[in-house]
Amino acid sequence: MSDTDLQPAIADRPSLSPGKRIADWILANPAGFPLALLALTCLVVGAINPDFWQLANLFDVLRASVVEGLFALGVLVVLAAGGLDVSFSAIAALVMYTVTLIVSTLVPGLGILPILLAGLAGGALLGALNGVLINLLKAPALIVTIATQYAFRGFLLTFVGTALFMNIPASMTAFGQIALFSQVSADGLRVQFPAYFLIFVLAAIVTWALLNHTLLGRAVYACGGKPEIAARLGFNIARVRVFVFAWAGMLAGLAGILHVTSNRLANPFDLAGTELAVIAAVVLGGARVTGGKGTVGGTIAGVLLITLVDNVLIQVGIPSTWRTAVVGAFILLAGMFYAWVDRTAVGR
Amino acid sequence: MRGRSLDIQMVGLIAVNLAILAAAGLTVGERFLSPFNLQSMASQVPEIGLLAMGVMLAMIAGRGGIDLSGIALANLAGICAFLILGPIADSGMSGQVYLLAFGLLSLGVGLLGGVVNGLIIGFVGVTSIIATLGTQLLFTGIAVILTGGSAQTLGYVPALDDFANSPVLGLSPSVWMFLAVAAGLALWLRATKSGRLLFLMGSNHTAARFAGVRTRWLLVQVYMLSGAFAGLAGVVIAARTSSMKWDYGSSYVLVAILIAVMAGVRPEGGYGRVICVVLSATALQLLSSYFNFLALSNFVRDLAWGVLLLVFLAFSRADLSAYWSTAIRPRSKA
Amino acid sequence: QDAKDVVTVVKITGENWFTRMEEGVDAFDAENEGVNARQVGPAQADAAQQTAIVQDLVAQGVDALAIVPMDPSTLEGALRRAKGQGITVITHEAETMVNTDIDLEAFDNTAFGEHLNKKLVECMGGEGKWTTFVGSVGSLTHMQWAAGGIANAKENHPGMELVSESNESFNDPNKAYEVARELLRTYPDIKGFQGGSAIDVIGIGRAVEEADLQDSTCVVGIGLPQDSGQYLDTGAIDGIAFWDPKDAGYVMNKLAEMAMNGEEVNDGMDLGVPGYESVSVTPGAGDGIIVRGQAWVDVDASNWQDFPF
Amino acid sequence: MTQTDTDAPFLETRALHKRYGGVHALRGVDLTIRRGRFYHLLGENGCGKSTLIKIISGAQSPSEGRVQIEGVEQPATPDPIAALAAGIETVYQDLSLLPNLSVEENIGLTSQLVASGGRLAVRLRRGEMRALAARAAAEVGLPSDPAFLRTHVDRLPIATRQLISIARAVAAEAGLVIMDEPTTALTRREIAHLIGVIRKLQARGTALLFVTHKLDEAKEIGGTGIVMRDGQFVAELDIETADLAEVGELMTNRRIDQARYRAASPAAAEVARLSVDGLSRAGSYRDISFDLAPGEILGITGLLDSGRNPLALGLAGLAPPDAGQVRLDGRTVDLSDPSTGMDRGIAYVPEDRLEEGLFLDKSITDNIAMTVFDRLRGALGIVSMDRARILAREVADDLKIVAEDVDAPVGSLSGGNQQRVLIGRWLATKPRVLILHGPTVGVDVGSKDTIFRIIQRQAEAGMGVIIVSDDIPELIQNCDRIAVMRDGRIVETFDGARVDAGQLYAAIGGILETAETAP
Ligand SMILES: Nc1ncnc2c1ncn2[C@@H]1O[C@H](COP(=O)(O)OP(=O)(O)OP(=O)(O)O)[C@@H](O)[C@H]1O
Ligand SMILES: Nc1ncnc2c1ncn2[C@@H]1O[C@H](COP(=O)(O)OP(=O)(O)OP(=O)(O)O)[C@@H](O)[C@H]1O
Ligand SMILES: [Mg+2]
Ligand SMILES: [Mg+2]
Repeated sequence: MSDTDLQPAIADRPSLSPGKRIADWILANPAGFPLALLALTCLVVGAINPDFWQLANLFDVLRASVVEGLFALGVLVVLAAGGLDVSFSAIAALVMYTVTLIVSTLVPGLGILPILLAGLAGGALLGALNGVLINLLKAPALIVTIATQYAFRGFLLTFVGTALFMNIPASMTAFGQIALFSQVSADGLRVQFPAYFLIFVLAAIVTWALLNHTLLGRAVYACGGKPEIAARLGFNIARVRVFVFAWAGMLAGLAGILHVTSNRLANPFDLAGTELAVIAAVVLGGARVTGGKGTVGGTIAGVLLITLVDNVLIQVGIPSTWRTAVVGAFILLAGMFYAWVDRTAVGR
Repeated sequence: MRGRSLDIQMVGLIAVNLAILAAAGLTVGERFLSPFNLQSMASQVPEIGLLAMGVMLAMIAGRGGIDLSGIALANLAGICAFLILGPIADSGMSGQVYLLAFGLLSLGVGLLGGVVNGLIIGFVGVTSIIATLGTQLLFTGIAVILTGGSAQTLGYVPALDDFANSPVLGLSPSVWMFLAVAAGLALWLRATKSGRLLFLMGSNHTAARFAGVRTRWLLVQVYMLSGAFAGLAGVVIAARTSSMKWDYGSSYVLVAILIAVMAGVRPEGGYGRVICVVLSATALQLLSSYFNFLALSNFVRDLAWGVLLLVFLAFSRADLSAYWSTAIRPRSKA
Repeated sequence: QDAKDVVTVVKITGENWFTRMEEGVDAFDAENEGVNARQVGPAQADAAQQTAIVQDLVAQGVDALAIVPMDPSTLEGALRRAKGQGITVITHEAETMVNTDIDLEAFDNTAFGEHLNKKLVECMGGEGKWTTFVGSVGSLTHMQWAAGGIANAKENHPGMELVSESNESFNDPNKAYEVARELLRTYPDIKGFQGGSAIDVIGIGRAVEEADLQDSTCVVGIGLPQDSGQYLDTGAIDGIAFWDPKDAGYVMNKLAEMAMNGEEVNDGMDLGVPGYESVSVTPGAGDGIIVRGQAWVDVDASNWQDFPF
Repeated sequence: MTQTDTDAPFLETRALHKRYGGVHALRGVDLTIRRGRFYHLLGENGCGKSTLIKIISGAQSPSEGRVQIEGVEQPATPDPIAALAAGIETVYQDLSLLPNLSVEENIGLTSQLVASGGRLAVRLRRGEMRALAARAAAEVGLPSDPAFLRTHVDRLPIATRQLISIARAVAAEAGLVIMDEPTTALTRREIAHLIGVIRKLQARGTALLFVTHKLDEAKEIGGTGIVMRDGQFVAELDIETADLAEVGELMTNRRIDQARYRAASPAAAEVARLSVDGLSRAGSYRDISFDLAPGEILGITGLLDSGRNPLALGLAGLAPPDAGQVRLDGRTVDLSDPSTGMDRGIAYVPEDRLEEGLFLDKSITDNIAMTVFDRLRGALGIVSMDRARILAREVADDLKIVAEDVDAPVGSLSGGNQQRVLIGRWLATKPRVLILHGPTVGVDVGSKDTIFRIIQRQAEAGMGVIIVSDDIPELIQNCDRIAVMRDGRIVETFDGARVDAGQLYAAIGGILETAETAP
């Protein structure tokens, strides 16, 4: 028996219809769809308003993607493992406000590194609590994280504080101001590319490496694909679950700290209500709420797309009142497109 | 069904309701139990109760079903009804006719939005959480575009205001309507073919399809009903606040889910009781009003809701395992 | 006789503005034996939650309500029932409210907008592109300030070119920042920003500072001194004006007490609080009256340190 | 693997018991496995074979008893890693593949997991995994090019998946490889190749434990046959010299030849009850034509990928055919949706009772009455649950379903009773054609008997019956005719009264022709 015997059975590619081929390609390249939409959006906007083509716009979109992007990376990992998290914004708010408050009242001179580490640790802890609760209650992650969202935010505003404050630690202000790149445009506008963007890049690389180059990463996908089989093959599902929520929490904590550094103020009401939009961005990037799918590249493309759409409406003269409807339409389109892909691709 | 008219969940919810009433009666005194306050609290239940019933239906249908678009659709429905009719002065209608027309229009928009959800979920096959997230933004967006973002003020329309606020036989008409809708829904679920098949579909979608259930149409029906409830909620909101705005009740998305889960609706599908949803909604209302009486901040209430939800989840798990071990043992080897 | 219950209901609990307002409420409470004054508010800036609180307070049978509505129209029904119950209703920042006994305005909103705009014009040297921010277009006072400003610029300063008016910040400094950046990008020669919501100037200031345009742009608006201080120092914000929420809270409660005691408020009356020494009284949208002070305070880099909030 | 004393058993189990709720699946099993030997676990559906395997491989823990590997007691809690580390590899009946991962990951992940002792926070050694996967794939006859190895498993056909699952076991160079019905989806050539692979493993000192229903295939491989019945071992014998009829008797505790249920013959009719003409579905089956007379029982069999399953689904309207037509009593049936066929009187009892058939947490009443709610409606379209209960009670009595309370959840019934509830649901619709897909999978002997009698009674009453099954004895016992499918076509049709099992196996193509020579 030779290899050729089985080839036709695996997939008779030449005879595929164009639809099937597109669907196949999308499945193999999850970032393809959001990237294509991204390119299309840029071209359309650029055609309407040639001013769109400037470095500053790129910087703006990238900068505005940092917090949402960190959230999205966490959501991706949770979705890949077959869960769902809507508590990350509450975790971020709780961590950023508490850490900033404690540091600025007790050790205002603290450097940025310990502050970032505190954010990571605090977030991871709260995230792990989500995971433990989900294991313990055997309840859907969505429901449990709705509950913890209420609990975290309620705790923050009841026991920690409600006041916005501007006198954040100097190291945080300074860190938010560091520019990787600074340029004065022809119009005399200084354009800065903030250094904290590198932290997002780093987080993306680490998440990518984790998902693709550790056993844990494979366990995450295994868990999202067929948890009972993964368990039978020796993956510790409960531990994977705690891990993914801890990871999402950790990235949320980090996002919170960066949010404060870049805004130069700590507001406990910030970030609330961003949950569903972040999930939408991750889904736009090719992850499925049914679990087991999704890539870092796709997720970043999804976040960039949503941020871009959010940011360019003014430039093409669409009234800002249209923003919500446009984003909603994008999400519906993406949902329908992926439903079609899943139905059409070979071997389903 | 026999044996389940009084289940643990229901007993628990009744107990919680009574406990809050008792605690409030003891600590803040008679004012809490005065007819006026009871009536006032009752009049706050319908809008969120209707939305929670929509969420419950989506959850019963199984496969992680959920409806996130409820409040967005309710606001859109009210806004559309108002924009079509115009202020009462311009419409030249009598109060009652205006109320009826407003109600029908709002209901119609709700139904339409629900059908859109149903088609996207049932026929295009988009996961309900993504589909209703998309339509939530879309409905909200349309409402913003239609109104330019500003509130639409109805002004004082006595018929509409009475609908939400003037007690008839102890409760305002909107509460009676809510109870009637709840009873109708309970009847639909328990005693009609579609309703009973819905529970079966939620329990095992594949088996339902294999047994010839038209699962797609059933899904359309579910989201259509949910949309209709949103439309009715739109009327109640308009009547209660004399105005409509695109972002009214932004907290309702999660509160509706909270109510459904506290009512023991199983998020994995196949189980849920209307009476429990009503009781769960009243429990949250009682707690919320009680906290307002105590002048506790709303943050404490949020914290309490979150913890309460976790407690209910823990409670339902414990209850379930107990059910299995006691239900099986006595009967084996009869 | 029992002390009278007066409850102040604010848009959202915990924000600095309303925390400052609570100081006024507490001060009034401390000074007046016959009144039990306290402040409550929803956890989220959500009209539905505010309505629920008001409804519960009405049912509870408090003696007077002093309300800063999220969205005045949403509260009409609940407040009409409050009045039906014999509850005294005072509102703030809600000139169009029908079901209120007294609406308190710190000043004439159009005049305040004009005032802000005058500062802006002065800073800009009377010409250049400028724009307005509002918390949301549904926010009545913000729109009035913008309108007052626009009217001033149109009538008196032909060199002022208004672009992309009424940008919404949704009371989020970060959103204000993003919108401001985008405006700087779209209109590189924009010179002036008039803020509406109290946090608008913070976001705009940050955008201006990052673009290194502190010296060539002008940012004025409503804001709180401590929040805006660091940007006032760098010149990213050129000036703010505000009315002290503490005084407003105090005066609302005072008006409530007067109304409950059947005392009348007359044109030119002195309410004993700075800025409200000679209030104007005009008929309101319903049966009630509108009471206005001249309570705005101008703050810039030189004096922001004088304010503790 | 170190070559230890070959006489010391590699694996021993002592007095294993397993209970699932009220089901006593294993009742004291003592198993001994030595290196380099072949074992065949033989027994009827539901006798506990898979359960035993799951316990040995650490996927489940026994209710009582213990498992020792090379003298070492295995942990009492389920611990797949410990079993894998001890050298036990399992190819499960459901293949245990992770659909959203690639071929190389499915083959190579577990060995890295074992190497790390279950710790997850370690680097994935991709190169190593790829090399291992390529080697193992080549060994079982799969392509080993990177493009194939990177394909996600859910996009491959079932036969390929089965080989991947076997490749995983081969890759591990285990002390014991367990294969639970490993050849159901394979063609004869693939099986021949597989047997070659197995012999190589044996030469390395690996023991193999097969679970199979194909006695002839077991005979061809050789080794020790272990016969199970009702959760117990009833005999151990040398499979090569064993008499297959005797083995069958041991398995079922009955003489097989007395068991033909079919006594009546179909009624003569002008118009066929069901007439299938040129039915095709791309990639599944082609050009299927047959007539079914009223009262006739037609069997359809074939290998897993022969097209029998899609055909069954196609007739039920669950996977609509692309071409051809089906007439019921002379009128064309629309098969685009299950409900349309159902309305015309086609009933389909699915193969997978738990996934596709029953609503386990719902009452017996709901499970039975759901197809006929229309008939139970009274005023205002209200469904009368009292009438539903009466109906359920009648069906339960008629089909001898042991249930005191028709309001009890179906999940509380034993497998045989559950299957009868499912059949009862469809009989309640009074269908003209009843399609039974694997009607007795996982059903014990007593229940089988009851179900066969029900089937015969329906046929005698004039219903057309189609049984789609891979259980050869069941077909011979019940059918007038048996159609055999291969590569999507009906290749041969036998007379049920005359055919013997050997002929059928040969036609199916699942075993080697030489097996025919068995007595
Ligand atoms: N998870 C479970 N819960 C309840 N009962 C179970 C479970 N798994 C197996 N059983 C029951 O245990 C018995 C033995 O099942 P097992 O799967 O071991 O049979 P088998 O011999 O492998 O059958 P087959 O030849 O059909 O694969 C059956 O009656 C089955 O219904
Ligand atoms: N999960 C369960 N809940 C309640 N009763 C159960 C459950 N599982 C099994 N039983 C009862 O335990 C008894 C023993 O189960 P078992 O599978 O051995 O049935 P059985 O007597 O062989 O029946 P059958 O011949 O129909 O398979 C059954 O009568 C069944 O009603
Ligand atoms: Mg088995
Ligand atoms: Mg049995």
